[in-house]
Amino acid sequence: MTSVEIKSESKKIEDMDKEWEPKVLAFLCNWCSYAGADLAGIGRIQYPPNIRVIRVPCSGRVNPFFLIKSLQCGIDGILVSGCHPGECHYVSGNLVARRRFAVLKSLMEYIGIEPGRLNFSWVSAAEGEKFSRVVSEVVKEVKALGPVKRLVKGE
Amino acid sequence: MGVKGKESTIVDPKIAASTPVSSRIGAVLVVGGGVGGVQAALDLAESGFKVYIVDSTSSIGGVMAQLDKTFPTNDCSMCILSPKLVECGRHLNIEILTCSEIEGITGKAGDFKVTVKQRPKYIDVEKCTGCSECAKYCPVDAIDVFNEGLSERAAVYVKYPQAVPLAYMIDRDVCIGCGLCESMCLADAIHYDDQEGERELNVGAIILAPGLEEFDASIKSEYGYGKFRNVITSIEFERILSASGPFRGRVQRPSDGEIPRRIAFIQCVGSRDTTCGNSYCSSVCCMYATKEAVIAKEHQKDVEPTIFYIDMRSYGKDFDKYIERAKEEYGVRFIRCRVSSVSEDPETKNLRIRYENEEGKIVEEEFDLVVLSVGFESSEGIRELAYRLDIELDEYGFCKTPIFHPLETSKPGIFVCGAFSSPKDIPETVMQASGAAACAEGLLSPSRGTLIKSKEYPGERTIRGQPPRIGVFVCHCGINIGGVVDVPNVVEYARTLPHVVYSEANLYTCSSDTQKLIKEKIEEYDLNRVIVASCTPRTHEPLFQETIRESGLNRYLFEMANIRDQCSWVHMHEPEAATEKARDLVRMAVAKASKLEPLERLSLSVIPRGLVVGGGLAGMTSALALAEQGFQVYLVEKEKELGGFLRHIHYLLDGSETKKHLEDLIEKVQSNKMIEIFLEAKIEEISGYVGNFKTAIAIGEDREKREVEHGVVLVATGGEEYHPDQHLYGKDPRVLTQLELEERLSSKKFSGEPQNVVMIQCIGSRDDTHPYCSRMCCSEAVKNALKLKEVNPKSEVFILYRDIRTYGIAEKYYLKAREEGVTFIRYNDTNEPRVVEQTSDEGGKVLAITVFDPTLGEEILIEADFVVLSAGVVPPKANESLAKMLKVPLNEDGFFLEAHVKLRPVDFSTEGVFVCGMAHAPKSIEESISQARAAASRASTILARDAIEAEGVTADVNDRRCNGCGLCVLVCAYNAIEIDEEKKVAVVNTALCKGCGACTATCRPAAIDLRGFTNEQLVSVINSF
Amino acid sequence: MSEPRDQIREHARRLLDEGKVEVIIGYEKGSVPLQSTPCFVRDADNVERLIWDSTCGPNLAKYLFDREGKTGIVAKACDARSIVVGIVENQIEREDVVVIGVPCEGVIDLKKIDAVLDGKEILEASMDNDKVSVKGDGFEQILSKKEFLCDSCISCRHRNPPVYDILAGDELEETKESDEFEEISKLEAKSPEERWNHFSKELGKCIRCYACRNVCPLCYCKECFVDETMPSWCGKTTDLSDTMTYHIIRALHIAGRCVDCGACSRACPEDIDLRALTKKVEKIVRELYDYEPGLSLEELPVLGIFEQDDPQEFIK
Amino acid sequence: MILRSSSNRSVVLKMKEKTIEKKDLSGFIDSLLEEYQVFAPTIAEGIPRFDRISSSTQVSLDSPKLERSPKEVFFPQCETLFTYQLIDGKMTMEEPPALESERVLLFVRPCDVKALTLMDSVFTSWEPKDTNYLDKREKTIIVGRACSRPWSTCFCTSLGVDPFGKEGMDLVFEDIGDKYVVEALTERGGKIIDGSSLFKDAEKKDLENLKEVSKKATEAIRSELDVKEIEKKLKAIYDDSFWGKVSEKCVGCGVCSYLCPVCHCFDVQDEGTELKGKRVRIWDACQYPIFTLHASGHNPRTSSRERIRQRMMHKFSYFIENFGELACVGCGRCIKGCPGNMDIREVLTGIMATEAD
Repeated sequence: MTSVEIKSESKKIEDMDKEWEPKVLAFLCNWCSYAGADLAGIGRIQYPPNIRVIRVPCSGRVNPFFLIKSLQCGIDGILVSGCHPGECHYVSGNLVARRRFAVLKSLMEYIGIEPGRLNFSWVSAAEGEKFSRVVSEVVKEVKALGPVKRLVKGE
Repeated sequence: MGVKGKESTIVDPKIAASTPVSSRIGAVLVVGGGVGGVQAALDLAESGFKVYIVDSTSSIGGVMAQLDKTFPTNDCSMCILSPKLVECGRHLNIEILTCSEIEGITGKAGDFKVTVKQRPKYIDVEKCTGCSECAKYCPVDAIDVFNEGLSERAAVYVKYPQAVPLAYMIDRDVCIGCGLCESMCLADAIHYDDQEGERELNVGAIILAPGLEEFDASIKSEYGYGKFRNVITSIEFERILSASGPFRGRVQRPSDGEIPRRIAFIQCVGSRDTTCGNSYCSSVCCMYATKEAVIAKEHQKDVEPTIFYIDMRSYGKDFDKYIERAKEEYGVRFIRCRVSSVSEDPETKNLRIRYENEEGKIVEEEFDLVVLSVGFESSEGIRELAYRLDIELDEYGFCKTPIFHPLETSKPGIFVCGAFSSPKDIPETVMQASGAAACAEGLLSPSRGTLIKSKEYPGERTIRGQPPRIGVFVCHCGINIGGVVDVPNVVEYARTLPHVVYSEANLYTCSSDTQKLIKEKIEEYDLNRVIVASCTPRTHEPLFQETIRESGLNRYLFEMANIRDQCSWVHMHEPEAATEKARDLVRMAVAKASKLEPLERLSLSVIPRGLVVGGGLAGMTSALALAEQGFQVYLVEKEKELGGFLRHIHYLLDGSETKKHLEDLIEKVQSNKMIEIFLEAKIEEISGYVGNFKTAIAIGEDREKREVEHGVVLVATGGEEYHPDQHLYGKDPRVLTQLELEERLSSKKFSGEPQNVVMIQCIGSRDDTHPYCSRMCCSEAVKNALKLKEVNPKSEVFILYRDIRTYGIAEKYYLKAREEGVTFIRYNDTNEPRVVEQTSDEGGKVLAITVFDPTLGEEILIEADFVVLSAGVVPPKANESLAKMLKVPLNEDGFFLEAHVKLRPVDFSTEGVFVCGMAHAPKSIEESISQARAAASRASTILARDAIEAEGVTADVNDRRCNGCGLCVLVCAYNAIEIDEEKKVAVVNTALCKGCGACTATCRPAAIDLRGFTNEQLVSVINSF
Repeated sequence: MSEPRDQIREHARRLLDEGKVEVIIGYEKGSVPLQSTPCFVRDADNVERLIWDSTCGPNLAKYLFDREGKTGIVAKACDARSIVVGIVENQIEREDVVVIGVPCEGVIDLKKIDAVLDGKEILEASMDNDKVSVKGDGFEQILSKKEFLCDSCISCRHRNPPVYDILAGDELEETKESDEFEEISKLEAKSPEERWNHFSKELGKCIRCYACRNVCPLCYCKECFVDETMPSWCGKTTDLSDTMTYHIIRALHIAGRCVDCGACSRACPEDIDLRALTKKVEKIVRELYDYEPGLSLEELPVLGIFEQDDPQEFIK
Repeated sequence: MILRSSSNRSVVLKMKEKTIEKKDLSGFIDSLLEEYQVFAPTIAEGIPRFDRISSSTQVSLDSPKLERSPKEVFFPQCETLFTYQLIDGKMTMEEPPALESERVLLFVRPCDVKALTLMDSVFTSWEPKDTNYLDKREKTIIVGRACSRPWSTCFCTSLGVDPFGKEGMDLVFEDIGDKYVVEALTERGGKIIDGSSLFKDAEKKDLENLKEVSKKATEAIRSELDVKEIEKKLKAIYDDSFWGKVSEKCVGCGVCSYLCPVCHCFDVQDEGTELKGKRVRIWDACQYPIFTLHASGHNPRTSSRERIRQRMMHKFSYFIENFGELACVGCGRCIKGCPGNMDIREVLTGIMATEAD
């Protein structure tokens, strides 16, 4: 075994003992929320490491399908974050997105997807603090829900 | 001369008297390679001039390269500077001469011959790869100057890891001549017999950006610097904080390497101090000390920082908010006092600070580490330079500049920027640098483009049909990433991912040696996609894109994984989870990269005209600066006359009048054929994009319509005086604003009796609704107080203030005011002065001001004939609609928000739009002029080109899938999509498309996709998580 | 006043005779009792094939999409609303269509009748205004039509076509007898888990034949997302996750567009309660944006526009 | 134990008829369950279909609707061909295992068994044989049931399918009222009733009853079509305007193909990522517009005209060319399933009535 293999092997063993940690995927708009996330970094504002970020130009770029696909892939929680209304770098991408997400969220909850799975926020480039707070909240909530089962595609 | 027409665009008589237009040299010499010099060089080179940078040290970067973080955003200094240094280093039209000094100069503006002496480096810069093998084997331990002597280096060394140029040199003072390095160097770069060289440069203009020196703290012997090991300077502490510093970012003290818990910062060391001759304020120390306190606290949770200060001079944009955060969130303790002495406990090496607190009590407190916030000062070297160039210095040894020409030295054709003309922070320096560039561009515009070479990229490799071959470069970022994330593990893991054929770790992936290395690996492994796992693409993507372009790869075949800002920095205490996350992020980047395709950038023609919004000082200055460069300008002013805020300023701090200057300026603008002025004009609509804007203007009372086309927009909408609603203003005629007072003073209405005047500072500033400092009111109050004293020395003037913020050389006038008997009484926000009307002892109605005097410890009552409110500056309401039309942001306070507060102070994220003057934030006349010229310089980098490239990230329609339903047309905020009624499909105007992707996510059959963020790429990333 | 059927035939004959249209799309008697089938009449002599009764379920608007030339179409209110959406979405040229609107009291749901017959096969059937009589091997039954209407017809709020060129039959009074969203509210009242189980069971029946999509006039995409590759939006097997994804996305795609014609439910060979989804998105859009599709040619697609103060309680 | 390949499946043994009381049927089924995987008509979520059962109580022989064809027992709607996974940079692939035990498929109508034999032609008469299909087919004992209750849409007899035909069955159950006449047609068929005390030798009266029932059922089929030499007719009218008219109401869904016991077109899809995933095959339908969409974007069958024609040509012309038989057994499922009530009988009548231009 190489050192890496040993490490990953011992990691697996550790994993079994560790409590379950949710996987959270975030779609962040480049201009506000991604910058806000960077700002949290610059400010060394700590938040749970469960989150992985996909950078998109605008929250308006986020196709509702991406969220459904994420659930299918077994991602426990999803966050979409964009600029506050009126602050969109692309004028109104976030406002178009807002309607789209409102319908999506209602429909998904109606079908039985737990409300905490799909999350939306407005985080500006100046809100590193808020970004970390939102992430912490989402992770906490998703953790309480437990691993995603509904809509997850089997092997 | 037969070129009269052209000549008329030249406005400066000094310049007009210089070399004939036809023989001006299209090259500029920049002296000093700090951030100012670098910015000036880049602006000039981008707008068509050959540039030489001369730096006395072995690489460019200056002081900023030594800093850990920058205020108020806490951006990593190196991280934001490094891309600019690299850009400079690789720019085809910038030549960097290191270890060089100016020897002499001949000629005149437009045609100088400058002799430059180059000290030997003993290593061939061209051959050196920066591999560091020589240093590894060098047996010598010498003091590392870059780390302020806190660590050691070899005799053969490079200034810092990201240095540009990244070439080693030998310090012959300590070199023992053993020859080890020569035998180790595979590049055969070492030449012990290197000789001093000389170059003669022929340039049309010179920009001086040598900066200033730090004050020698040992002069202030009462603080014990040089005697007590744990008394250090702020720049030393900066190195301590730096991840690439002597302690790798661990907060340690020099005496024993222990973590200092109690850290004291002593302000104004070598500033505001007549005892050492430096009566000026160094302008930046309050902010950097607070920043260092905050960063120290971030590095080490239990640190308790205390800042001993006189006045908190956080006058810049968003600075006060930073101070508040430092107090509230980080618990930084601020103590207002002057420290009288520091003594050392010989046992513990701890330090005792003795100071008089606000109540006048002597207090002693013990600290583990004392940081002296040293100011700037001139130096022998700077004086020497000034002598050689024959330029005048002021009483402090700073470059002398007229207030209305803050970028011009006493010698035509030689311009100045940065701290050399007075202490200033990075954004001010950057603004001045761009402004100085504009001055040079104006002088040399006929010769633009005569001496430059254009960059030839290798032909783009065709990768169509080739399977992805991905290279992954994982950055340690010193210890920024490597200290938390197990980088070797990530590198190993990357290798197991599909299509990854190469992966490696770098200490700094952004350094120029790594760029070279990336190019080598692209070649060696035939890579067709490159991933860098390091910091944020928002700052570093362009740098790496450029690198792969130089290897013949389309720049869009690049992807970043942000494992620092969004991983190691925010999961500092969970190294395992952070490593796991870094692996995931790399895997996701690989998933995206394997689907990346080359993208084309549309070439857009440029209309070589500018639109300047606002006819105040900044607007007129920038309009002139553009006109000087030969660009036509439309100047739009909402009032019936030009002049703006400056019409209400009648004299300056030094007492000189402004009227003549303003009249001159207006005259120049009005007579300039390149400038078309629209008065009483309102902008109704702005459409288009960089290089091709179209603006509808309604002019005059009749709202006459005019449509103009232009390539850039300069926002110079200015500021307005806050209209107070407190302290009886508007109710009692004796309550005035400073501008109203100034009006009366200048129209001689105050000539008679001595008056009792009370000035109250921070009216409409630093309060809940205006949580920012208006920056100018303190100087304004001092100026008017002096004037009152001048009119009648018997007048009693009281200035009730919170912090006196006469930064820079304005401090001189504050001192003068004190000397002339102006009384300064400090109040704080919990104890604001109260103004009431009451009957005086004589029976008349007087204004009575009650204020708590902290030195007396009691409330005092002042009777006044006049109360003058130092009303702040507020942004014009119209900023909102203009911002919407231009699609640029405003900050919380309603001022325009620039692209980056440190390094892009006049740019917006939206290309082709720039900001200057008080539209950006409250500022002084000099600052407005500098920034206005800066905006012109930045604009000229666009206007000087025939064409610019549009973004590659744009929407793309698949006709086969498109139903032509028009939903995309509806959601597009830029009117970039139309339906082709013939074919019944959507058509995207790539020039208008901003690449937001709203259409893409709206399209049901996914017929419209966003290049660079395609559905396939994003789904692939989701799938890979 | 003559019967709507006769009026339809008369208008059809005239339109064809006068050359106003090339074809009339209407209904004719189907090959199975109580089923009608779409009928394309090009020759005025054939207008007698056209019928109008409670078996005229299929949404004929489907046939207007992607059709060239002047077309006359028999349209119930829901069909007419689909046509309106088609015009708004640039799929149908208003001037190419002559809408013969027919006020409609609802069409019967054959599945409901089959259910009460318990396996007995109808071999013959006839209808009058309120009754349906069915005959088969050894049985004859008379049923009350009202009880066997499609669910979408029971909750119908728009019985008169909002847009038409010719109206065949008299306008009907609109009714609001029952709660349009009653079934949806019942589901909403359940726990997320119960709802999840309900939809898993219902959508789990799907055999991915796409009859629901293909009969829907608003599913006019040249290439449906489900058929697309690069990326593949959703797996094409009957895997529950993929099947649900297909139905969720389809519901999102018709959000703010669906006029509740019921065609998808009727077409489904597995009797999936598709309206539980389509009616829900209708309700969401109604509640959030106070919008009903297909009522006016001036409307804009509700999910392509926005208001500054749109509801956003769900956004942190 | 499997001794024979499908090619000698048609060898019909003549054995003595037996009978079983209807009340004993469940006992028989339960005994089968002890040894075999048993598939039988059952009702799942309101839809009658062939499905694996675990108890005789699940069997539904008198469902109110015509059950789905049993083709999915051999040719499932979705079938994994292999899975793959990238582990530490290495790719591994795995095929699903073959069936471990023998299966019994109960009570298949003669038309559906006929349809199975037609699918055999497609999947097993050419090399390479379709191993996924073959494995299931070889390991399944087919128990037929004579069709004594035809539906109004049935037209099997017009296509030469006998509601009491036994071709392709291993064993057949024929309903004569309170009991079934049971006839083993192959050794395998005999094997599953051998030794069961529930089966008695058939009496003469039973066989007479059977004749009567059979005659009645055949007469009950109302639809009569003449499709003589249809393959020639189709060739002649290939370009006729008939296709434009007949196809006009087709909306292009897959109901007819999915319900058809003979339709066997499939699509192969890869699911997953570059790290792991699987290759599956799923039913496809020739009426889908994208059925023939090429990767280039070209589509040779752009409208329902070409697609309906293809469907008819395939079933009534090309299949005869390839295998000498029609690819339709007249079950009528497509007629009832079509949302536009497109009736294949009418299409066939139309074809036969069209004179070539």
